[in-house]
Amino acid sequence: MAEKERLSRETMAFRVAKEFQDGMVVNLGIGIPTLCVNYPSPDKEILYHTENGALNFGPIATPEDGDLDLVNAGGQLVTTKPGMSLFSHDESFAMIRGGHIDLCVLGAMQVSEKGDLANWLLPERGIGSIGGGMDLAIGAKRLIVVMEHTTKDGQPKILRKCNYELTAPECVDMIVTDLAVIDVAKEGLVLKELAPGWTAAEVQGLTEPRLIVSSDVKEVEIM
Amino acid sequence: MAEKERLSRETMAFRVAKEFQDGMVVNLGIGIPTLCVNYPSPDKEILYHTENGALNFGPIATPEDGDLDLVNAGGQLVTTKPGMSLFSHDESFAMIRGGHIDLCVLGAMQVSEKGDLANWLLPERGIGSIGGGMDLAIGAKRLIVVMEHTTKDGQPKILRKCNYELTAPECVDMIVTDLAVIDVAKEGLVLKELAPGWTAAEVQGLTEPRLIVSSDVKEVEIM
Amino acid sequence: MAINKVVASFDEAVKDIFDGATILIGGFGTPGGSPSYLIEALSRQGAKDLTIVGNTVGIGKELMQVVASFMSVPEWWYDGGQLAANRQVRKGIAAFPVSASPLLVSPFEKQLRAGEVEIEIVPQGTLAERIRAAKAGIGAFYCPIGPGTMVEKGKETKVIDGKKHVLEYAIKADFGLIRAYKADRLGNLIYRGTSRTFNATMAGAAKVTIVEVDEVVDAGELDPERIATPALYIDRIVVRPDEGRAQIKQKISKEEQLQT
Amino acid sequence: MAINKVVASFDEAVKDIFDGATILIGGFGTPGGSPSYLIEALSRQGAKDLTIVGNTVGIGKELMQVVASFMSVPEWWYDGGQLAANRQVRKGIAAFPVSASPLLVSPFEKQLRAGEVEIEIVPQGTLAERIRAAKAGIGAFYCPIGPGTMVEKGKETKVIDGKKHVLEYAIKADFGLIRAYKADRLGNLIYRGTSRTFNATMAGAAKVTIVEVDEVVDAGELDPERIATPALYIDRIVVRPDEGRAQIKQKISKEEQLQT
Repeated sequence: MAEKERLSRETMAFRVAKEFQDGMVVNLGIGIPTLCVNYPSPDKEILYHTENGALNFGPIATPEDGDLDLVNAGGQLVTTKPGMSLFSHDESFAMIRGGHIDLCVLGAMQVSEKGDLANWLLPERGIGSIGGGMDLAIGAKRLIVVMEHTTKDGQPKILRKCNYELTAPECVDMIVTDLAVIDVAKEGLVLKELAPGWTAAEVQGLTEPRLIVSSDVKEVEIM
Repeated sequence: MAEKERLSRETMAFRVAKEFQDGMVVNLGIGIPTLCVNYPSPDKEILYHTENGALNFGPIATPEDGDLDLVNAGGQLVTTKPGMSLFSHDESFAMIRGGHIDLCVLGAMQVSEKGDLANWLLPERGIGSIGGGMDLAIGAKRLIVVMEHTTKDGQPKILRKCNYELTAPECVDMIVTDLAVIDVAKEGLVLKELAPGWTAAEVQGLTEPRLIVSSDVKEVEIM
Repeated sequence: MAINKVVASFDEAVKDIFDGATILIGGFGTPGGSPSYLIEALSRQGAKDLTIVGNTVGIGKELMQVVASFMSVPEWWYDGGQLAANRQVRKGIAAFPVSASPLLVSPFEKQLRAGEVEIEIVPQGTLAERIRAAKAGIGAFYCPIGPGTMVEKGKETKVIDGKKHVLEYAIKADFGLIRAYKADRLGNLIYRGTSRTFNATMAGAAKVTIVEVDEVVDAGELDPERIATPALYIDRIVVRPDEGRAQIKQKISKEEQLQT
Repeated sequence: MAINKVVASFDEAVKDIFDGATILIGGFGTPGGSPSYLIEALSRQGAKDLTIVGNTVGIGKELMQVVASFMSVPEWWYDGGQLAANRQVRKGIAAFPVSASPLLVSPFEKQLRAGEVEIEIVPQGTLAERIRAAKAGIGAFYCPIGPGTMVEKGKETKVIDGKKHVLEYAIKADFGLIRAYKADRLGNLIYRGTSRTFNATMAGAAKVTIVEVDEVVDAGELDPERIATPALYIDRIVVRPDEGRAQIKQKISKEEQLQT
């Protein structure tokens, strides 16, 4: 049986960006989250926050017009935008910790059925970089995780209990993978959307905890 | 016997200002301390700090050129100065609490022989305003108190123990009064200077704790 | 939809302030930094049993006439004393609850003597830091100010690096009323001179922050390096009427060094 | 005597840094905010057994050649990795001690694996706040970041408003090496863009703060409303050589919107 197609990184970012509401302050982690910036519908005004000290900055800069003094948290050169502001690191994390970020999108190594997040320490390396992930996971009003549904070896990344060091317990609100969209609810993990061609049973087979299939489960919209 | 002359408020301020060293950051409390700004020798550059959020502001404004948006902690309109900076209240008290103010001059109701300071609550009123006095008393690297030596009734204000509510314990480094200059030292209160015409015995008579008379006690210089 | 936090009137800006709310009131106790029009609107609105938090609790219009002898008192100046005079205040949290002179007795002090209101006196820097803590998501902090004084009473203490510290908690408020110079529609703010004071500290520290400004400018007109309060801290913006602005504009032209 | 904090050379600026000192190093881990020339001078100076505190501990010149494939890497860029490569570091306190890819192994990570250096990993916001606490005279604070993770281990905790908080202490350092855009002789600083980052947070947080700037301007040339670091936080100022400035100046002319 040929491997069925999974969602591309771009489609995952497109799906996540549907959650962005007009006027929201959004912080995007490194990796797939960064791609989300390309997809909110143009009638929405989003204020992007980067933890190294800028709010409402513009798109990634071209190599010619980049400025070493204007980068995002991934070190990419970005551009200015009218209504941008700049601030120190303590102020930036006062914003995060103080609940002033509406939505944060992060990558993950593992997510548990309770919404525990592990995204910084590979046990085999023995050391990792926490960065600002802990602060964002706790501080943002809503946290969406975007990641591949399984590891490279095909093992589930959505687990009953994370066995990697936690970034934060019970912090994830929604999981978008290359196979499904899952809400982390009080009653458990609710399967809301499926990648085209995939069944709930197939996704359940690649997920350790039991998924509650939503009565109105639908297909993920492809770009 | 006619009452002997006491030092004027101006002379007290003049004496205090001799303690200002070139390059110092100085915060002046309301009352006599404010007058000190007029007397440091012109070869010294002093950076004045006001707790309501300015550093290195200029002299008191004339009524014509005053600006409601530029006041000192006493609510007086002040002027700008090249190299001035402006900041929020939390930043201003981060400076004070964090030990970035070299010298503070405050008025006092009572000072104890250990350097305890009481300057905010009159027991008969039952309520007072702490203001920024506690922060300055603890936070400034050096604290000079300037006050009349006795109350209006002729009672000592330098006491073995303050009986008013404390601003802070063991915080005063030097006391300048209208009769004397006194160091608060490990070994006790050291009488360093006397108002012209006054003897150590006379000043001791108006001071509750024992004064140690400095071997080189001299006369306070009059302007 | 473009974000636009500007609301049409002061009355609209404060209409959902409820009885029993805790309100941060910006400024220092002088007219420059006072959110005067917001305070006046709140006194019209009439919410009761308020806890007001600020450097002072205000002296009110009557005492302002007295202090006018030594301090500039423009007609448009209102402070928290207006709310006390209007019997809307249940409690004050302040560094300067009463004037320096026992002869100047504010409405709040009268009510305090009559046992009708409560006061919590907080050292000024600790007050600023407790407000910042709420903004910054810090639950509490060990502060070196207060040991050996009545401020320490009933509080946890800890010796850190040989120095006694007092545990102080964040002050969490429902609304913040602040004053700034210019805003853009997103809520970015700049202040003017020492009127930054508690206003910048309080911006974002309450659940809802409402700012009174002289002018709303286009997004991009404020220097991003100079913005003292980034947009995400601000919920509502109201523009002061012209008379207030005119007076300040006149001052600006006189005072070139204080760059605008 | 007019105050003048400008010192003649980078070597002079760092000459009293002693063995075993704790050093704050500004920036984010990118060239823009890095106090490169100060770091280079400290590596020449040779002080040993240093504890370095910053967002990263640095990757060093060799790895910079590798990251040059996806990140702009100017010749003048030095980071704390230079000190590790030079075996001057005993301990790091950082949020990003190692690169995201296990294939990019810095001198510090090599020494860590060999048990030659220590690391304390701190969440980025907690790191910034612990540094600010030292600047602001706060002994310790209850922080909501870390409960239920290894960050909590061995620390006091307290439930505040139903949420568990971890007690975090101020990081007290001997020297701070930071990077700014312009200074005046008094030590007032402005930064440029996101290069403000940890630099403004660290300014004044150590016993001695040394800043590397592009330019020293006359007192009064910096807008008092825009000064991000007031003069009293700064002890020494050194001006970068022209090559660094030239590169940035070229960028400025291209990027009008980022006002200078």
